Amino acid sequence: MGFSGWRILREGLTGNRGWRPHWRDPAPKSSYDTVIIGGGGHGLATAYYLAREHGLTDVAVLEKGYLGGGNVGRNTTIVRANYNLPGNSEFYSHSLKLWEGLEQDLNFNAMMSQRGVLNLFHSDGQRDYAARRGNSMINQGDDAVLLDREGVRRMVPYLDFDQGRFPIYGGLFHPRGGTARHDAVAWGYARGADRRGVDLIQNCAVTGIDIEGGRVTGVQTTRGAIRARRVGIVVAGRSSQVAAMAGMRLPIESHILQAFVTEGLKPVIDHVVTFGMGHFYISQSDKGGLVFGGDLDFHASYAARGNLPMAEHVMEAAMTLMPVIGKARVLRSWGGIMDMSPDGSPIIDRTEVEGLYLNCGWCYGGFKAVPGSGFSFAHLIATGRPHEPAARFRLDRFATGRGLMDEEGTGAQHNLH
Amino acid sequence: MRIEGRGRVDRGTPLRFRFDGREMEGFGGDTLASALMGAGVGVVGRSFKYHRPRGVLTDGSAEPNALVTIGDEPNIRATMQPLFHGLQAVSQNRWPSLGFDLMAVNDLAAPFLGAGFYYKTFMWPQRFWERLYEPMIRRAAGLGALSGKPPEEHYETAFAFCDLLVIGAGPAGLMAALTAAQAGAEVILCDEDAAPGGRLLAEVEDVGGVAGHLWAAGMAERLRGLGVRVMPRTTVTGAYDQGTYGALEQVVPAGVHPGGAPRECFWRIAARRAVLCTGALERPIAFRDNDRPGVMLAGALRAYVNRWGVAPGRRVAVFGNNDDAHRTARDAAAAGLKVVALVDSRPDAVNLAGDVPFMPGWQVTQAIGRGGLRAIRLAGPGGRGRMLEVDGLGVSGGWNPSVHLTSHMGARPVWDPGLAAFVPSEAAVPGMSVAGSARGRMGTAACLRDGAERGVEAAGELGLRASMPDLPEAGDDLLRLRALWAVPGKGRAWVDFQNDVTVKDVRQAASEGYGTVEHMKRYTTQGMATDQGKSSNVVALALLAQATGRDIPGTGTTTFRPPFVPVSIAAMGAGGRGKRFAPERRTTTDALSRAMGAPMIEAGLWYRSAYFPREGETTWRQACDREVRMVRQTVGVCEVSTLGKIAVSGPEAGRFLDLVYTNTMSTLAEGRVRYGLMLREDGHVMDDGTVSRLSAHDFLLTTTTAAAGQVMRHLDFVQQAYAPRMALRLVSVTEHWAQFAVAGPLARGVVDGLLDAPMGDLPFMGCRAVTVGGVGARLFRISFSGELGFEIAVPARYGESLFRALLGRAEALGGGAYGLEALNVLRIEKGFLTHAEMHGRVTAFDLGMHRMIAPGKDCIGKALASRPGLVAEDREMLVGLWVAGDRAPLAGAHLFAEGASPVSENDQGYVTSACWSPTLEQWLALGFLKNGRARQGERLRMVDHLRRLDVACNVAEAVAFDPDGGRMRG
Amino acid sequence: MVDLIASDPWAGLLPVQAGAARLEAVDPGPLALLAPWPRAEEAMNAALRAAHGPGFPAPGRIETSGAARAIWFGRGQALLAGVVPDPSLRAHGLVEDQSDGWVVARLTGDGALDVLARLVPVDLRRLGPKGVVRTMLGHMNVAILGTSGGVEILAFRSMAGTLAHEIADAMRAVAGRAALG
Amino acid sequence: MRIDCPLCGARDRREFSVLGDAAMAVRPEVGADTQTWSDWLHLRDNTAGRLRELWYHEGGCAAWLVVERDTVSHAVHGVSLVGASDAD
Repeated sequence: MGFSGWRILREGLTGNRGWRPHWRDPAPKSSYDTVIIGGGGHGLATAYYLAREHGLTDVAVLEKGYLGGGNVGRNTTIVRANYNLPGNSEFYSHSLKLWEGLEQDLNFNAMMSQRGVLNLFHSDGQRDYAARRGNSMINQGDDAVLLDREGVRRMVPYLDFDQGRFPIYGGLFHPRGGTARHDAVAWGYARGADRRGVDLIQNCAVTGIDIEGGRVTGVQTTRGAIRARRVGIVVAGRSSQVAAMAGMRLPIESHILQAFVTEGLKPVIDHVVTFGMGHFYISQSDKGGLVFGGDLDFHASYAARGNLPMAEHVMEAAMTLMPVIGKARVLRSWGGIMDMSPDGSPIIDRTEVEGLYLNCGWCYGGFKAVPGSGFSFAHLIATGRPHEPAARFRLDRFATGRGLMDEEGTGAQHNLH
Repeated sequence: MRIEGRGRVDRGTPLRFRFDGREMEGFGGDTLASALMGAGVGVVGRSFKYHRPRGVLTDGSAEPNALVTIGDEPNIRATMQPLFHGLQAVSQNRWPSLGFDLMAVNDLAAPFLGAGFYYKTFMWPQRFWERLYEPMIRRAAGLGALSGKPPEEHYETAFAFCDLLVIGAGPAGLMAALTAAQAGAEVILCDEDAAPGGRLLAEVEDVGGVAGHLWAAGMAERLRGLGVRVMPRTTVTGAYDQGTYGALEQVVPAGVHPGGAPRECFWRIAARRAVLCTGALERPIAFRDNDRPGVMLAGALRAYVNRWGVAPGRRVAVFGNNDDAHRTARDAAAAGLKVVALVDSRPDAVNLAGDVPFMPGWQVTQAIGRGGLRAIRLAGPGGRGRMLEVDGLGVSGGWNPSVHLTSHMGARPVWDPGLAAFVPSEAAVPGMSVAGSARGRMGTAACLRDGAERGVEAAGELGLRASMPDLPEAGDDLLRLRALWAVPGKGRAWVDFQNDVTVKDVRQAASEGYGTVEHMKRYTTQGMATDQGKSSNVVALALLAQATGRDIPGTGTTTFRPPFVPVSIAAMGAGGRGKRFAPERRTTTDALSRAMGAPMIEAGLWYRSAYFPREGETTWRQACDREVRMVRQTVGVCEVSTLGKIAVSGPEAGRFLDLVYTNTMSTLAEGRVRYGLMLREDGHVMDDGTVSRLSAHDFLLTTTTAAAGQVMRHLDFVQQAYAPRMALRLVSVTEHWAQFAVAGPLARGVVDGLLDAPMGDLPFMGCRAVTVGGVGARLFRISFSGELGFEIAVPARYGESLFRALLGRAEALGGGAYGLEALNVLRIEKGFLTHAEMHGRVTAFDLGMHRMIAPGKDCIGKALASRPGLVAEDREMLVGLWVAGDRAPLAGAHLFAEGASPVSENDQGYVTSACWSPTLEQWLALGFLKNGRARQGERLRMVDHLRRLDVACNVAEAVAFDPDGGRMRG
Repeated sequence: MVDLIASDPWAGLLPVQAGAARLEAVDPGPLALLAPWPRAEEAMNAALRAAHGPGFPAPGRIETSGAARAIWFGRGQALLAGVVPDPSLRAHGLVEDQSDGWVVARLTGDGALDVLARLVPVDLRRLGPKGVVRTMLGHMNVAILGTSGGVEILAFRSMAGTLAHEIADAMRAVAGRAALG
Repeated sequence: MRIDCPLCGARDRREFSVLGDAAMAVRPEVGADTQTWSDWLHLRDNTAGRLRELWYHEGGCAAWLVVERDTVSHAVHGVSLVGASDAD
């Protein structure tokens, strides 16, 4: 069933009785060519691109809960390609291009809105690094504009330019960045994959990975054994546990990242704005809620909930940067479980088990990566060769020290990001 | 409409207020909602999507409809807003007026705006989304508007501690608090209302022989006497780990200027135990147009009649599926209202309301009256139908225990089929128990008993001996009910009032495959409005269960996340207002430097002088160039107290330092200073600095300003974890010492003249204890400028005085003060490093310092610094860059081979620091270049797209000036 | 010989009076950090007693003898206040002058605990005159010492301005609440 | 969240910073090969359940602590000082 304004009109005039499920609810078959473990944004996108780009449709996505129930459903919806280092730079650039045609590709309105991402800086040193990053973005073919204080003031006059603790020196603006409706991304990919023949199987937890002679042969699940020639693990938040089923230890720690949304308000914030002196980023959703977040709680956690000190810290950043939102009220907070890698950058790679592929370590940047991650992971699984824009997301970079991607410069080891 | 002789408002205190400009009158004790109802106002707001006119639905914080703007605060619940004289409230989400809202056209288009319609359209043509559709949607969406100004009032956060936190001051909460307090526990009792009593405030019911609300007020007094901290207007918003609770106190209502007091306070309460006594929230029944103004929850209608003496009209009906609805009919009739019908969907129900028309087995099928309820349509047994004229309808679909806080830590409530509601699971929040109707004990007597029992239990867990108190006599009505979620029939029936989610929307979501509760909620937006689904979640879940052919527990549960009620950013973030986000650190010469006209710039938490302008200088460059030349030619003085200073003392201090620095420190001679490099365990550079050996056992480390905190944490870790047996201890002495660099060819004279005894032949990289004016001081011969340099440290109280003395002497010799800008130029000329270069991703190898990793010993980071990727030839290495011509190089520019196009594949490196060198009369830069050490002399292209720079530069040694270091050694 | 003049870290910021609370500067005299080396704790304790009177304090405690106060200051650390540390102590651990590193303010009056409840995440109601806590005030590391009639707050000298400002702010808010009645 | 510091008593989360898995408290033998070091620094069991972690009472007594904490429930099961037998 194709979606369009006409379709809505027709259904509206006939009592909305013609709508059909956006995806089937199939029982798992006993065997697939390829099994993707994880029905989140990345897993669904992987399945979609396996079918669309590589013609692989004998594919099942196994989801232990409901589709899109992980981090794709609990984030701050920011999309951007404003990285500095080789590896991240080309990958996110590719991902952003996929975002730009996503709705038409999926026939599903994910409300991608390129309202621009503004990163503020508050010292000469921060400006120099912002410039370096902006130049990397342009080198990569993406867009960036360096604004001085007055330029920032013209764009976002509601910031506190005078009383805040850290003065605003300027900002790096990324016009093509923006936001998207997070759930819709998962649903759009799910519907697209389903329409191409992929089986999306919910309430199906993987309990074991079958390996014979160094080769993956299938998975054990709560809904029975499933044979597969190829298995992709893409389960942010449970990566270590699933990898352990294949005898692997990963360079991953699981951490909690909180986010917040306020009651609906008439438009006040048009861009995505980030604060350079504290982890704080904010945008306003189409429904009017201010959506914002901050840094990790910093302690390892599998509980999708945060604690007050970080929540308060985020609110404090809001109050020093843009006290005009002081009387907005926080309606809901939530937490996502982040796969934190040592250098803050992801992993898309083969494993030592033939036919077993790994996609993890997206830290707190996974949402914007969804299209690119799915595309590159599908390429790796289908062809056995890394997709060029993701070729640096190697698992062995920590052991060799080659190609570490520590964007923040806080250290290529755990708990420093 | 006011009901004479009813309610507990203070009729002796009339209060004038305005709503949308119209002046009205209410009374002391009114809420804005009750005052509006008393003044005959039926329509108080508009719904989110269809802009349907709405009246008050509830009498509490779950209100989805009656949201107004008061002063500069949007989205104030009229049901929670105390009335005061002069209050001005304005309705929201309508244009041009509440009565005539153009956006109500959406309601006519409702067949096309069902669940998830926007996911299926607005995609063509592609560019129209951002240019047309989305801006349109954004303007239409949202509720109230922010004022565009920062809050004028003070907000605060605070901490409180107790043995037992009792959440809710209804019958259960009061008894729990009493029991525990009598046993000697320290108790905090919070309630969102200004008065204690909870549901008793809304009832006509005796407790212990007196009216319930009076009994509650008496209890609160008694509790205060027992030392209980009673916190009215304080809503517990979240349950967090280890007994931490968040709570929002409304100190003064919206619209009242609090003077010096805060408007709100966000409390963090640490409680050893807690009892949740939050009662229950009534839920509606869905039927056609059940959102008409005048249709409200039955318990709310009863509260308006009993507590505030108001009603939506004189002719009312009550529609319920349970016994409690009968009380509303009874009380309404007792108050003199005309009760047209008590409609009970249960055919076998028995009238408990007395002399009112009773219609068992009937259901209300439609509410009629767009701008205010005029009539209801009913369907009865055997297909009979009726229509009744009414101007108020109370609806009760049953009561949901307020389990919200029990799910904040991940636990899910469990389905109680008898109540047709969710009740808390056991031990949902460690240390918290639940009492009263919050766990499904619905009658007043049951609540009193349950509260007391939970109080005894909590006291026991606290190690106190409590005994059951005498329970006051009270009624104990059972809540008998038979579930009814939606009345069958045509038309739209509302589930989520604010977000305009109807029964059809829930069913459509199910038919489109969004059959899990999370999918349904996200697809329809049910439960996402400002009430967070307090009145709609269970109904929606039940409808979803029906639509998907499952039972309710098999369909899912409702979960809630903090906060229980919305919390203003100003309250929770009060600690960050203005400059409070981070402490300010001021050096000893801060005031003096400002007085000298020096602009101050942030360096971490510190403020440092950028430069010291002199007359005639109009740009920072002029001052900076002069200060650089001054240091190179005569002498300059600069405060460097912000660098971290750490004392390490003990017989094994040297051994310890060997572990944390790449180079060997244990061999350092007394009275000597050595440059040191510190790695992180991942083999990258953490920081650099100097190590001075003051005596056999005493070392003094310096760190960069930026990394001082990180290094201290790291050293504490290494000492406590890796060297707990070594005889040494360490402490930061940054704050004790004020330190000044004195640099330039004439530096010796400036310093020597101040010392009580001449320094003699203090060698380069030497240090010693000295006295200045009889004050113990430390003198180091080190240089970050490349000139003959000293740093002299005195106890901080003398810092400003010493600075003045140094300046006096320097100025006499043609020198003076210099700031951070000149300091930066001086060090770039010398190729010395700051965190512009040590940016976290560089190795000692990149800096050309790999030989500083001493081969004969272990150190932090050594093993992993040897990974092949960290010592590869193609790594970006530190180089100097000389730019010809008059274009300034820019830090942040990238490097390319000459003739190569400036794109990622050709990227060869980047610039980290750049300056005009007045010494060399040359633009200089430092940067990192692939295999840079092997590329000396190569000509490169330096490109900064952002600032349109594209210049040629030559690769050089990082040290541009005085490469042999003769000047600083001399 | 140059004559160095001591400057006042509070520079006119104190005293502050608001409602029932008062904040004023305190001159604590000499301050020195003592940190015995591992396995030298007992020797340090004995040397401290011999030289100045007080023993090395247990966690959270203050030992007082004459002008000398030994204030527990963290893991394996004490701050010796009021006397210049005897050189004999140096045989057993680190001894560092901190006289100018910390500023001390005294908060007194009926509202003092209410004021601190706005700023400090620790229950100070039972902090007796021999008690000390290491904690935070706002975002600053502090030590809070119980005294009769109030508390003494130790903070970094460079943060004296922020400390005075934060406490004064909270004092005014507490007084403002009291004024609401 | 509150952590029971052995020296200071129960304190709010905001006074602490955290370094993660307590494996970091014991470095590999000097001379161990790079792979051993890399595994030590990078690979984690990342336990969903009881985990021994390193915490620093940075806003308090400056003690480094080993905290045994459940990463699913956040329950704290024990706290001790790093290097306790020797340092205090």
